Amino acid sequence: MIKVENLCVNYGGIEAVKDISFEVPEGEIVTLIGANGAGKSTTLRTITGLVKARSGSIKYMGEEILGKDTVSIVSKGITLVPEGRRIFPDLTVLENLKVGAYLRKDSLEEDIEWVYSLFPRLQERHWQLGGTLSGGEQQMLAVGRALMSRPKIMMMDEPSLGLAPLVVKDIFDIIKEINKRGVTILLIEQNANMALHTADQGYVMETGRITLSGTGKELLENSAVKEAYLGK
Amino acid sequence: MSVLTTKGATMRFGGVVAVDDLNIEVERGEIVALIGPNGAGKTTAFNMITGVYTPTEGDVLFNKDGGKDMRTITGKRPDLITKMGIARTFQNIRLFGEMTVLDNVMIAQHLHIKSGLFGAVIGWPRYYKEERRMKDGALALLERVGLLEEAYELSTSLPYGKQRRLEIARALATEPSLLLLDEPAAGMNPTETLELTEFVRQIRDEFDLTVLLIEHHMQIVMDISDRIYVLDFGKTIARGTPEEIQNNERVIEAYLGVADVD
Amino acid sequence: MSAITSDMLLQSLANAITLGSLYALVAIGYTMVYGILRLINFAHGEIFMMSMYFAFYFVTAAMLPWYLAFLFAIACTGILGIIIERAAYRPLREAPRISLLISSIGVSYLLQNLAVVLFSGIQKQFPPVAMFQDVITIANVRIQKLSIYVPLITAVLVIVLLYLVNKTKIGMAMRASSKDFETSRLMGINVNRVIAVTFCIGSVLAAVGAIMWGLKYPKIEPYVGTLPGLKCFIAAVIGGIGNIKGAVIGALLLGFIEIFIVLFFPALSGYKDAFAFVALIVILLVRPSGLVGEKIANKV
Amino acid sequence: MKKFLTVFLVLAMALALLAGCGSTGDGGGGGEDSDVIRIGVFEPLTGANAAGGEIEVRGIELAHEYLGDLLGKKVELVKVDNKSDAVEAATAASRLVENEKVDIVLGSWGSTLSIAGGDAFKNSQTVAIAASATNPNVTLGNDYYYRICFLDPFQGTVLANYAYKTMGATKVGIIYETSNDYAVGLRNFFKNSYEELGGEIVAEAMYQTNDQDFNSQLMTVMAEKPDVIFAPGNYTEAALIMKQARALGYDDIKFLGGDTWETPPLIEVGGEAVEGCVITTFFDPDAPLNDMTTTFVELYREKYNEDPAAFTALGFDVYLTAYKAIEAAGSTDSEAIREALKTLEVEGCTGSIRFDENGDAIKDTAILKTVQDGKFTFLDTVKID
Amino acid sequence: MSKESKSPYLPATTQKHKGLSRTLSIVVLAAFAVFLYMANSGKILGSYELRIIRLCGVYAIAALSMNLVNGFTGQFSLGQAGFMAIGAYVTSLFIIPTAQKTAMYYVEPIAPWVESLQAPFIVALIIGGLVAALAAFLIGFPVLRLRGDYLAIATLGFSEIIRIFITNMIPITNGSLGLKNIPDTANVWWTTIAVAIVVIFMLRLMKTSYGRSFKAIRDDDVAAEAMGISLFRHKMLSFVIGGFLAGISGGLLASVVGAITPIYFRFTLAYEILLIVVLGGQGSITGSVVGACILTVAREWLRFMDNGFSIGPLTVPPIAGMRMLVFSILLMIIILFYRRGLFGSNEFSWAGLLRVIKSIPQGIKRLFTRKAKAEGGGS
Repeated sequence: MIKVENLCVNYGGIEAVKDISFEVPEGEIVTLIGANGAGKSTTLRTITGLVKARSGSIKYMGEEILGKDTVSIVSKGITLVPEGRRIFPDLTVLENLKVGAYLRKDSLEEDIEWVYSLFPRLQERHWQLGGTLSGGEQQMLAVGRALMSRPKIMMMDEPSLGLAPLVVKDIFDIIKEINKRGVTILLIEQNANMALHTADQGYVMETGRITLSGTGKELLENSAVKEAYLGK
Repeated sequence: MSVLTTKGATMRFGGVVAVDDLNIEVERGEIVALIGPNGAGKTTAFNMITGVYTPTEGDVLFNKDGGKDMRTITGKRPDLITKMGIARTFQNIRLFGEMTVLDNVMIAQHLHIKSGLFGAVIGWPRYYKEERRMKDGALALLERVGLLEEAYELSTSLPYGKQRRLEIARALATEPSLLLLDEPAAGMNPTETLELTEFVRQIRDEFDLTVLLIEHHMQIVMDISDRIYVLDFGKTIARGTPEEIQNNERVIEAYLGVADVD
Repeated sequence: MSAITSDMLLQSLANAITLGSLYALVAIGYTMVYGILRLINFAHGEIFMMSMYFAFYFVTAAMLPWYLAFLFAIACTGILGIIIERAAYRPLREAPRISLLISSIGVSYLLQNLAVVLFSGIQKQFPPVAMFQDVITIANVRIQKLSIYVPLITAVLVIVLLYLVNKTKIGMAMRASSKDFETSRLMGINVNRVIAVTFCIGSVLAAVGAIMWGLKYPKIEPYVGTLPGLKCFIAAVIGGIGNIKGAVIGALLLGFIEIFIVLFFPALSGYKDAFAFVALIVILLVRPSGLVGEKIANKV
Repeated sequence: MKKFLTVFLVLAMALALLAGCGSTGDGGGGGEDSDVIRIGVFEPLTGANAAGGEIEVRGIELAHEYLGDLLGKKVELVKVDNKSDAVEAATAASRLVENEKVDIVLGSWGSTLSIAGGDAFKNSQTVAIAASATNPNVTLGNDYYYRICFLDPFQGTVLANYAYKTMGATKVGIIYETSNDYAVGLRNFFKNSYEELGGEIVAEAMYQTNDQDFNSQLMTVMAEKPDVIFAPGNYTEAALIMKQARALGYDDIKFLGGDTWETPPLIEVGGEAVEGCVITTFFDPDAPLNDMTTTFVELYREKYNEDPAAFTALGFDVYLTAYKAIEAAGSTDSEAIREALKTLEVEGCTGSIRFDENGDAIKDTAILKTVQDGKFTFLDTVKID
Repeated sequence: MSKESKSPYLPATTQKHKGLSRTLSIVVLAAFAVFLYMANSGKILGSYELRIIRLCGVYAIAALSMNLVNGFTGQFSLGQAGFMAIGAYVTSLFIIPTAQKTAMYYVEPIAPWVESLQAPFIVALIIGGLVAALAAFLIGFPVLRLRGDYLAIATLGFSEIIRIFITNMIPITNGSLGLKNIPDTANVWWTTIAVAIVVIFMLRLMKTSYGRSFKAIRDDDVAAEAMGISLFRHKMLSFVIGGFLAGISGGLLASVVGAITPIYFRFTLAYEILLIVVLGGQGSITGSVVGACILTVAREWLRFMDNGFSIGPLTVPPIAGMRMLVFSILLMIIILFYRRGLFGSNEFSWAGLLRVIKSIPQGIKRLFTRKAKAEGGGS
């Protein structure tokens, strides 16, 4: 679905992404794992057009999207749940969901119902300002907001960040659930364990390069990964 | 022989309790790690210690040489705390971008300067001496961290790993007795990471330091630390030696992720 | 000095409300632009000035009836706002905020000089409209009809604006963009367009304010916008810049301060403007986010 | 884009430089022996005082067109904008005498600007004649600065006399513009004369240039029940003051003002509210003092299709005075002009003009005018001994 | 330019060029001094040109004062006009002869203590600067806690308050009538030497530990504070020195112009100084000086535009204000497209100049090739 080839990105004066290539097949969950500052976020941000690439190519269903502006990329069915959730604190929960469907003109009822069914907590709190939610609820809202645009592919930047273990588990369950509904998922995570358990396919990023790749299982078994990211 | 003690230090932002009843004690010469998932309040704890935040409740006590006679530094200005002997680095490297590597280090020596501004501008002999000493000191430090060749380059033109090292060199230039390192290994590749572990240990011995560090990189943490505190949601959920922590159920659950999902 | 009679107080009250409402219209424009771009638009006073000239020429040169002329003037000002945003602020979107501030100062300078060339420095009289100029007397207080219309129009516009911002899709986009450009883009919001719309609305409000201003104080010259611009900006900051209700409260407060200081302390009337600035600085120091503004969280 | 812009700018600057050289080259040939006489016009054409400057320049231009050649030479006007700004004024004055090498300077509106330019004229020994700068400091200690208008002390006395003697007012309230040197001065001279005569200033209020709301000032002054309000300042603010007074219901209070009020915008802005206000002035198109007045008014009406303002008349006269002085001197030499000015008597459209040893015009008569039916109407002539 | 000539880590080329650069600088400066000497004695330039040179100096100092606070310390202050006003008034009151002062204050009598003030120009100038510095010190206490645009408007507010006070304190300042007959002491020598001293002071300052601290605060105040730099103390130092320099430039201005009124010191004056700083480059000392010269000269030079002009076939009729319009358009172009100004945060160097000159023909060539490409390709 997404095919990244020889992507190079300079960001903040540093060569953040150095000639990486990877692929996200339709209907799968793919994860990029790696330490802070390895260039994972930059990669996602480049796909959505928030960051300009220096060279390379990003094809979405065969179409080159590198260099296109964010709004037109998003309108093609790509969505990003950004790092730190970045929900709109001054908008209510419901408004946050509606903003997610900003580009759509049709009725939102059905999708709101779906999101509420995935995250019943959001329905309870639909009138609250986004800023008053707890971290986990904000993450749910961020995911729900992303779903409102009816994406074909959802990219997630560290969804487990700062969340209690139980909540993390919930989130990953829901990611799988969403995936079953036909949404392709590209996930980046520091929580390698969780991510690799969930993912069909995984890539390991280190200082701007992809150093390892394989299925989730393969990587979990890999001794280098174990040592570096699982702490053992 | 405690260098740093926090007594029930708590930090609230609005309704959120970022750090709840933090009680840590760092002995002289130790390397202590503060770990925990992102958002657990580790950096907030650093900010309370260095004066960026004033704790909502509780106290931070410090003694440069370690000992019973601890003085409170709660709510003191960051620059004064630095003068007392606590230096830090930042999670998201904060170098002075439009200055050279050498200048970055020399700035950190400004707190030792005794000449006034006009003496400095006019070039009193005393200032000359001070400037010379600052410069020699800075160059020596740069040599020590292996950045001497880049001394006249723009600090932000350095690669990531070197920027981290420069930040440490800059912190050392304030002549601290306690060094706080906020994720020193972030963004480093495995080789650099390995070097870093060794480096931190060396500077501890060489500069007679006590080190408190935040790190995600478990390998480093387990390798380097004498003791570890684990934070989760602002609360201290565990403390102990690396072995103790590695085998602590709560820590495994909270920090290392839910290890076995299926 | 003799005592201040209750008639004088009432009369001053009426004057203060009118002046405050005038300030409010312009102050809201400042606040909206600040809310979304975090930019103090130093050129706002000059947009105000330009709209007075637009109204003037639509009445005198195009010979339109006043209501049409005013409508066209408001429309032209809105377009001017969009043009200024496009030309002077959009190229600096990724630049440090101080660059934007400098650019707005440059635009202000440019518009003044442009007005001198286009309209000459000679003062012009703002075309009077009879229905606003009549005076009515209520309980010994003499009020120009305009003084009744101004608070009403201000109130209506504020309500419309609050509705627009809080209940409509574009309003939602504005509120979203004001917090986070990047995430808003991820939602598919065309942030540039939202900013343009905000500028347009801000300029339209400045135009309405300018026309009311012109009807009350019928003098037009290229520097006519500087002082109202500065005052209304102060009003917006006092109320809490970025907040529509705050701008209204700040503007009314400033109107009251100005009218009543001169009334109670005529000897200090020479220092009148200093009071406005003192109020500004006191507010900045005591409550940096203004009377009703939100708290701005600290860095690190 | 940026490269393109850079090169474009460089080219544009180069072209402009050529154009700039060209235009100064044309005018560079002034001086004693040239075949043109260059008269510098030192006025604010932009900035806060642009309106005043433009009104005066109209008179100067009219006189320039009307009078034609001088001493058999063409007369050229060299206008330099002093931007209503003291620093620019000093530079502009310097430019006029140094670079443009004008033979004589006219202007400026606004005493502050004249004062700022004064040094340059003094140092280069170029005669300058102000049309309307009424502040005593303009000519004080400057042998090369002359002026054809009367001074603020004179005007203040005239107004005080009129208020006390003719109007029978014993209580006067004053509302004046503190940031305007002219208004501050006039208020002072008025106050002194009026209190000397035995009147009482019952209340005073102040405002700043560009203020728009005067309700509080009016109310505090009116609370003391004055017979007359004296309100020296710019015409725009004055019109608003009167307007707001009427709106407040003070329908009977009379307003007194100085010469600056006499401009069409006062009536345009003030409308009915300014009816009946009394001002001092030196010119009235409907009460010709001499043939020159008639000529001037005809010329002006022909060109602009409206009645001239008093300052336009002064602009006309200042050119006329310069013209006559050069004619009498027979040369453009400064000292000769100064010699001529000692004895010169010019019959201008604002009356006859002579100069005292300070360089101030000797005027003992002022015209009082009022506004009637939307027009400035002649009221009285006042002579002070 | 670097202080460390012996350092083995400097690129070799820099060291080689250094001697040459220095010689070149000395030669040019000496030539300039000779030129000024001859000019000052009236041999080359008229008083008009001299006045412009003097104004360049005045504005250069004002711009340096603003650059110190805004460009080097990163504190966006717009209060320069107020400090200049204080400097101008204090200096003037000390140097205007007593008799002339008495005559000038005809609205309200002059306060006796003001009347008796007398001092030589240099002393008066320094007192003016010190009083302005004192004002900066007092203002700094409350406002330096603010940051960014809030600081900008608070300082602008204080500058207006200063002006309003000057307008209303008639026995001291003569109110709106202003002061005149200010002795014309600040000739080309005075102003140029003043600029030279201020430039040397600034260049030295920026190389000292204090200068580095200012820049550190600009680059990252949080990190600076963590390195033991007292933010308040250093911001205050910078602000007070800035106030002092603004006061000096105000005092010089008063002497150059000869007459001052409060109106001149409106906040728009601060805008104009800001534009100089932006043109020269925020954080560039030589940039401010060059910027001041360019702006002052350009404003005069563009005067021909007011009288109508023609460029090729295009004829523009005389319109008052045309020059200021063109001027402000040029400024806008710089603000938008050359955000870092002429020098960025670098200082003038011969090598830099050489590079620029070398790049011009290339730029022109590229311009045409680009044009050709654009015509051909159409993209």
